[in-house]
Amino acid sequence: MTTRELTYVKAFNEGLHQVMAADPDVFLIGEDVAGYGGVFHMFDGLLTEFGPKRVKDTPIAEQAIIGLGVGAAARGLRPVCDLMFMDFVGVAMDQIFNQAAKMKYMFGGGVSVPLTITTAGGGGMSAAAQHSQSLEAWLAHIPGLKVAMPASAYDAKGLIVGAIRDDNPTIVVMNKKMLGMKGPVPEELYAIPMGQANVVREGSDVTIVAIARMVVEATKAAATLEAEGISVEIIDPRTVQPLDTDTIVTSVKKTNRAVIVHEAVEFGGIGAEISSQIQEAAFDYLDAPVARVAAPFSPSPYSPILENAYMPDAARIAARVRAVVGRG
Amino acid sequence: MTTRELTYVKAFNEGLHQVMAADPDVFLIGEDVAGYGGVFHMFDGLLTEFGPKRVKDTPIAEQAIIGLGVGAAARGLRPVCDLMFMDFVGVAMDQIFNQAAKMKYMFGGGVSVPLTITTAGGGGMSAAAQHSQSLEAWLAHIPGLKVAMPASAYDAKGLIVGAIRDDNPTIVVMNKKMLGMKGPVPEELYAIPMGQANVVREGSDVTIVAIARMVVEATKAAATLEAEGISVEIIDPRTVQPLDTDTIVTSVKKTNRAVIVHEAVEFGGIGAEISSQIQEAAFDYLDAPVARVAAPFSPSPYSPILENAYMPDAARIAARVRAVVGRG
Amino acid sequence: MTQTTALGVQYGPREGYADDVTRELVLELHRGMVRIRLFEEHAGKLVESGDMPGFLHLYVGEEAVATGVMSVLTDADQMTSTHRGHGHAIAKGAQFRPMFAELYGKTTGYCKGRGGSMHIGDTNKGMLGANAIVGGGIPIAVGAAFASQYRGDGTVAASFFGDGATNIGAFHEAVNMAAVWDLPILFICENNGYAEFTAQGNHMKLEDIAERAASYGIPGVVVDGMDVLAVRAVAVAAVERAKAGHGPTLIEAKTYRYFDHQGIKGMRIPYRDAAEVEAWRERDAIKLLEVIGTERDLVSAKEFADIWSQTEAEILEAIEFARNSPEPDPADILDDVYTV
Amino acid sequence: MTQTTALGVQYGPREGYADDVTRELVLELHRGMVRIRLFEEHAGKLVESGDMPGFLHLYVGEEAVATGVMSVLTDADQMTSTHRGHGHAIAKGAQFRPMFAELYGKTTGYCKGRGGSMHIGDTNKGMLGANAIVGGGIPIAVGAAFASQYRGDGTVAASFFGDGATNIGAFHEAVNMAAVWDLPILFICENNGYAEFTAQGNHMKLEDIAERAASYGIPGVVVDGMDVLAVRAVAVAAVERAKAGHGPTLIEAKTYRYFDHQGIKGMRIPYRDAAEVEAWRERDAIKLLEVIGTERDLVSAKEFADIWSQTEAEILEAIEFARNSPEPDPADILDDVYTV
Ligand SMILES: Cc1ncc(C[n+]2csc(CCOP(=O)(O)OP(=O)(O)O)c2C)c(N)n1
Ligand SMILES: Cc1ncc(C[n+]2csc(CCOP(=O)(O)OP(=O)(O)O)c2C)c(N)n1
Ligand SMILES: [Mg+2]
Ligand SMILES: [Mg+2]
Repeated sequence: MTTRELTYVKAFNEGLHQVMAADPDVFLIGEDVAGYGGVFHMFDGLLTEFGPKRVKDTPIAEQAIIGLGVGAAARGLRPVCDLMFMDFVGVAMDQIFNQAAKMKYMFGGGVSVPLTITTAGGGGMSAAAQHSQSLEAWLAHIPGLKVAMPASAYDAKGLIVGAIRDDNPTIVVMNKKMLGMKGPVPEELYAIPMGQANVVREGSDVTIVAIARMVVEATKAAATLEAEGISVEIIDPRTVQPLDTDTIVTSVKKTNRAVIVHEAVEFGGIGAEISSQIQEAAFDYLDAPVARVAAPFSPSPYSPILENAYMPDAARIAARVRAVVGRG
Repeated sequence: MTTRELTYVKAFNEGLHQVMAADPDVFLIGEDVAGYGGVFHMFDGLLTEFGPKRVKDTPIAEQAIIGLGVGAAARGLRPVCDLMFMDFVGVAMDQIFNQAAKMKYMFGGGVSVPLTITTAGGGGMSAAAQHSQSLEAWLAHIPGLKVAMPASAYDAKGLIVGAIRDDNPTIVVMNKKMLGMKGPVPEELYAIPMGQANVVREGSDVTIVAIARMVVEATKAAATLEAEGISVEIIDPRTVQPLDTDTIVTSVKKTNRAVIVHEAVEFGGIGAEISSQIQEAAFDYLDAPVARVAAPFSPSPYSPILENAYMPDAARIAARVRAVVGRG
Repeated sequence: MTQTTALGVQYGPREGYADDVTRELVLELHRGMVRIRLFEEHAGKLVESGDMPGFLHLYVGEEAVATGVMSVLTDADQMTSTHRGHGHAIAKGAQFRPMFAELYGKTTGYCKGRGGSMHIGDTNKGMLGANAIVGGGIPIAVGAAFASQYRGDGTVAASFFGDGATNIGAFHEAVNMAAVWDLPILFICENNGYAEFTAQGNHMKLEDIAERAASYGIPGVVVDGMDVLAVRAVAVAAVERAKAGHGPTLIEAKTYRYFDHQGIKGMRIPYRDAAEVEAWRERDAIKLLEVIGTERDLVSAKEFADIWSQTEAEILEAIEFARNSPEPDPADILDDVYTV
Repeated sequence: MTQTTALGVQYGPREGYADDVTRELVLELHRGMVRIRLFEEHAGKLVESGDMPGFLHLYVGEEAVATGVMSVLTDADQMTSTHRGHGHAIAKGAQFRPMFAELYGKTTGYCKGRGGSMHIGDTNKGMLGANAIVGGGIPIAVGAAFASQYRGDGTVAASFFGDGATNIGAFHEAVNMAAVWDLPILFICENNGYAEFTAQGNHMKLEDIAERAASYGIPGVVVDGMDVLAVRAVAVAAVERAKAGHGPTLIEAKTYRYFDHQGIKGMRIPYRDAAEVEAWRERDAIKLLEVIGTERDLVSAKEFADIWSQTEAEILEAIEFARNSPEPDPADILDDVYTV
């Protein structure tokens, strides 16, 4: 495999190009995904390469966008339906959770819905309360759906391909602030299957389970902590549904301490589920309570100063890890 | 106070009658809430008593129903907007989480949104995957919103009154299977404020935190367990947002064991948040991992046999408590 | 002999009307409608007697709509339905045994007991299912039509929904998208005058919902939903248009449900006049077709009667089958959530 | 002298046109439009230079719509806006200082720095805010109109949205509900021909969005959105109708945004012709009003020029105010989430 550095968004884009080239049943619809290539460049070049039959701009109609994907998927195509901002799940939620996710089950298994939804989540751009959210906890609570959250260029490519090839409805949440981040990406087509966590970094004193861009912040924190003599293991679940509990629990049984980090508000976030599963499965191994680092219980603020205080970062993560380790 | 036995739905209905009589700014809209009194009798008699200006049937248009409530509430009225089945939150989600819940914050506090949303959740009626859900975990994850889940006739009245009088957007989730259950209800108007848990039953060996109808099942389980010598304390949070963590943690610090029970699927349910908070706040007091009893990770089945196996009940709760206590 | 009903609608064979109707067509449409009528009446009674679980939204009175439209579709054409879905399923080719078995929640049911009345469907017959969310099926049908266009396989899609459903956002979004892309789809509004217990006049300001088609730049057609031949005729034209690549048609069929919104007589508040119900029953679609068939000497009264009795017998047999079918095993509760 | 533009639209004073226009009105409308124009141009530059954070959707080119409609509303009348909300806010009476302060994210801003461009609003002036969800504000405005009717206080509501927004479900549901209840509301579609980068012809099959009014049984009106007097005239009629209890009006104002969807020149792919932009700029609403004002001898060129320069000065002062205002304190981060 030839590997070179690509940005997160380019890697995603390349995965989409390759999987569309390989499978004529894959098509893409969404607002401004064709002529404009998506407001985040996620879909650059696809219209040119695959033409207007397979790459289509839609009206602003998210219920119809997702619903169209459900119907086309039930007929055996592999639609990719873009939702632009994750904050827009609210206008399409019924089609996501009552239709896409439940169709197979309600029909007693008689149909599969190999639909992929793409979207962009996360904060850090002063985009305020309706354009900065991380709502993965909602999606992970929906039986029938899978939820991928790439945290590197490598994963952005592998997870979009894995999602499209998965026979279930899957949502891939790209992180807006990571779009330009570079990382090594093989040229060839490859898929990362849903449900396989990534051990980003090995360590022995504490396990950090970090979601999406928080993997980057956790990695920074780990470097600082290493200098202080604290050895951090970082697990990126990659998909929050299914969740690779085994990998997480194995790690915590080794380190005896866990800190979970995500951008979403803490209350009811995916960290709560991960924390619960850790203490259910590794109670006797824990030297300290499982800790969470996440946003406070408020909408996302516009002011950069407030937003900086709102979003978890390396410093907050490191501080929490110190507290957890100090306790052990 | 004169107290008599009323059904859960009658108690709710009486609360609505009284609060509407007391406050001319309260009005009610929803599908078939006027002429028909709501498909669950929740709104019986309101049209007759308050007339068509204050009690209105709407088109099938949940986004408009909630949105109308947001706008009217921002102008100082106290709308009650009915969503019929909790499963329909998906079609109105944007108005709930991006508009109602965030408006005050986004405008820097300049406006209050004293909107009340009523709905009916829960299973047990063979109503299948799109009419049986418990989605409180989604709602509790929304900063700006409050979420009440009455588990008795007394609370049904007190919480609808408390919700309407609360100056924030609040959703009151009635449980469909409890509609006909009776309990003592004072004749007078009273309000239960959001965020005050109810210690349903005191005990010393284990704390069960039960949501909505699971309070009834937990109470049955507690009776069985008492005969076996296990003393159960039951906490009903009443509102899952805000969550009365203090009352829960105080109880667990006393009993040293906790089991959380809800109807929703376990993964990402509100039980995860409660479990996390307990172990964060009472780690050193726990003699066993905090346990959860909830639905498996699938949509709600239609077949009564499958649905019985799907929903937590007294027997499953008792079995889990025995396991937790046996461990301590 | 032509009669005029209380509602002022011509009833009976009309001059120059459906001149090309054949004996075979009359028999097929009649059997189709009778199958729905009797299925629904039995199902309704079984739920009301407590023999069967669930909620049932019965289609009795509206049989001509599903039957007329579906008579021009093939198994490869896809269809989405509503909470009131049994009639659509039967018209699309669903069989009595797995239908009843599903309502009984048995493993032999179309959804293995997982779906029930509100999710019933036979994917092999091109049914993307009943749907318990008002408007929920409409975008899905658009997706099926998209697949037809994408594959160029000459199939079409049809989506059924009520008058009430045309007020919900999903309807608007889906019809507009199908129109923009000229998708091969029929949008069939079954206007029975009520959304649950709310009369049309209280949920919209229009008389003819077909007028909404103008918002999407597509044709809208009003048809007498009690006249299966008329319904069939508009469906034929709409399918032709769809196959020719000219896009969707919005068909409004004026019809009526004889029973309550849910069940046969769950009506606890009189939200419509008995006289109104009677007037519609007088225009019964099955009776009308029998008049046409006999007056034109295409089908004898005896033959019609035989269809009723044969269908009745089939149904009783299917109910027995369903009753005797095995219950699902709770051990399999997590099956069918994901494709693995 | 009457000219005809490249688009074939009469430009300049017309026979029998707006005969009753007064000097005061021209001055008011002119100042209103200039306030928006200059605010937007400055704000756009401040963001593009990196001095100010956030995304800005600028209203330049569309000033006549907000200004014309708002000129007939009072502070008690409520309004909802869109992602492109500065113009609506200013037209409704918002002041430059707290506007700029909000864009700078300062405590002196309308939202104390919590909302920013996409949520800006002054609740004291009857603004229920900008809204970053397409269509999100429309049902909310219906709620405000409901409150007007409920209280019988003689106020009305207005909701602004784009051509693209009329394809989303919330639009459909909200307009239908307002129609059914005869609520006192103006629905104003600012048809600038594009939803982001998608031309109208690719997102709907209609030319005139006002036709969608027929789906709800309400009047639909097309108006030249570059002519503030014409906009004002249709708004006057719609407000009269609303106050008389006759319900909503759908107004489609044909207009154009001079800048990119977001920012001034973020356009990375040419989705529209330079000639198209030029043709619309030739019909500029502010220039048109200046022609009318001077040719009728109502306002002198000097007076118009003074409005520009006074406004410019006000804006520079407001920017300074905003820059020097205090940043929010992260310690207060949980404030304003709940009313306690
Ligand atoms: C989104 C949503 N809202 C409300 C309901 C409850 N509901 C079920 S059927 C119905 C009425 C539907 O009316 P119509 O579309 O005219 O169909 P009909 O029942 O008359 O066949 C309603 C309101 C629902 N199932 N889904
Ligand atoms: C529900 C939703 N979908 C998509 C978007 C992204 N978006 C923001 S503005 C816009 C285009 C809006 O077009 P139009 O309504 O014509 O308004 P204009 O920008 O032309 O003023 C889109 C798609 C959004 N904010 N909300
Ligand atoms: Mg109906
Ligand atoms: Mg536009």
